[in-house]
Amino acid sequence: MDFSAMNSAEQAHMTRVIERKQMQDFMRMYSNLVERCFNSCCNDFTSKALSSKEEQCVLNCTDKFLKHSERVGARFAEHNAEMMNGSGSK
Amino acid sequence: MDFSAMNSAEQAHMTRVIERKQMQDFMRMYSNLVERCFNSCCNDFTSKALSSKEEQCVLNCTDKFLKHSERVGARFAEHNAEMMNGSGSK
Amino acid sequence: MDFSAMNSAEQAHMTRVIERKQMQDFMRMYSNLVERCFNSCCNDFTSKALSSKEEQCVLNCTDKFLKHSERVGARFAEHNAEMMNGSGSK
Amino acid sequence: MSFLGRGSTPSSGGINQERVEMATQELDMITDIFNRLVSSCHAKCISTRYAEGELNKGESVCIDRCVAKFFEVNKKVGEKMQAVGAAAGAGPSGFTSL
Amino acid sequence: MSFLGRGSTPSSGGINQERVEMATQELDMITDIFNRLVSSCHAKCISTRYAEGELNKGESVCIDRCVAKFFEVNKKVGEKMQAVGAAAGAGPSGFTSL
Amino acid sequence: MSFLGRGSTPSSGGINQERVEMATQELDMITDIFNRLVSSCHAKCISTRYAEGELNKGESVCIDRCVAKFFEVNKKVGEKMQAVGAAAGAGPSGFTSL
Repeated sequence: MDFSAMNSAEQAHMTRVIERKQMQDFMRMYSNLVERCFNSCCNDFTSKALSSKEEQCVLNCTDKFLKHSERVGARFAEHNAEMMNGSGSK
Repeated sequence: MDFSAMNSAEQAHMTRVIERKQMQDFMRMYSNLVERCFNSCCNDFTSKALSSKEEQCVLNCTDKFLKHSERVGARFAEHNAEMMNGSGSK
Repeated sequence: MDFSAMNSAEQAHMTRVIERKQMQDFMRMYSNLVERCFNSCCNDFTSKALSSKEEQCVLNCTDKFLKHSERVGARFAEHNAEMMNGSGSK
Repeated sequence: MSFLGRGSTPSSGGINQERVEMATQELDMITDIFNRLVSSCHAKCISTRYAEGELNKGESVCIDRCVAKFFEVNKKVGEKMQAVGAAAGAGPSGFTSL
Repeated sequence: MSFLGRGSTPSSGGINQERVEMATQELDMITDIFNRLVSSCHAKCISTRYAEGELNKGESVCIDRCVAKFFEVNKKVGEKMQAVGAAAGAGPSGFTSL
Repeated sequence: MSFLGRGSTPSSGGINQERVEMATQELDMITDIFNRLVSSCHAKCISTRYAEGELNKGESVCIDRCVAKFFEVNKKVGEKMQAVGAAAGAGPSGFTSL
């Protein structure tokens, strides 16, 4: 996004909006991750304790999701940059 | 909805709220549509280019979803009008 | 949550935020419940009227979901209280 | 004292905050229900093969019935919730007290 | 009269409300699309057995292609919506008039 | 200069905007987690045949264990994310700079 058309008061306001949004995004990703890994890894409710197998699954799930997000984010940034440069055509 | 009980300052404010909301609804529908048609139509990731079959599927999916939304919207408006008139009973 | 560090103006503001949020939560739960019970109970669209079997299913679904939510809420509160007391470790 | 526009006293520029807020929440509620309705009836009625872009006859009829049934369910759930007085204690905000 | 900061007159402290709001909405839009992209490509590319925490070669390649295809779909849907002028009448807010 | 209530200077009517905002975000976070917990444990524990409106014994026990396990997962994910310092670069807002 390009905020260069904004005056400094507007840019200061947007900085604040973006900071708040980043916090919200982070929290949303966190709870989404808990839900996602819980749903994928926990299917046995004969006990309330996490088995070591379930725990390993949760750790791998978290790890993999973060790496996935990062990779998607990197590709997303490249595509966005391309589109900004007007070479967005196939 | 009925805003006739409001004074003109309140009505002006609601108009603004509604305009913003329509914009948000539209954007949300747009990204929902991209997600929906992508998920339904794209299952082959041996290539990064959209095949002609996938492209046709996406176009039909978009077309159909918009027609679906419009039809649901029309029925929704009718039911709402009925309920407002107090003839909401079966 | 603990708002004891706040001054009275801040607490008054938070009370208002919480009231609004409770209203939103309630509305969200309501529409979520309609969607959930509709999706689980209604699969026959040869008629537009709710069959008595479907109606019973919707009533049971609503009942059960509310009881489920309450039970989850009770356990959630217990776990939160435990965590606040610092005995959150296994 | 209506510090933050609570109560029914109008505050900034003749706007009754509470009334405006109620209307905004009602609007949010209607939008939410509508979006769920669109999504549910799409799942129930629309084939995802997408061989063509038009709604066929069967899909169109299904949509009309689906919307009608969804409203019936909406009514039943509303009645049931009023009967059990469900507003209280179902969310986590209930745990929060000042 | 620009009572609530409408139009392009700057209001509080030199901030043009409308410009700031547009930028905020654009930001929301990008975030929404990104979250759906992450979720869709996870469903398409990542095995949920979670035997290890690394992305393997196949998953990595799949992600790259998935993102590229998602952008293509994004473009096609955008063109189609412009062609049919889809902004109007698809949401429930359209039923609301003052 | 604390133009928009940033920093820790109290602004309107003795309210510290930042403190109030943090509390509001924490409330949103708890609500979000709770809603996902309700939905996940419903999927894991509740039969969708809906032959009766009561929770049976098996469902009740399952709910209790499900909530406990969900909290355990919450803790593991939190620890893992702290370990990898995951806040940075995972969202699209990170691409936005002024």
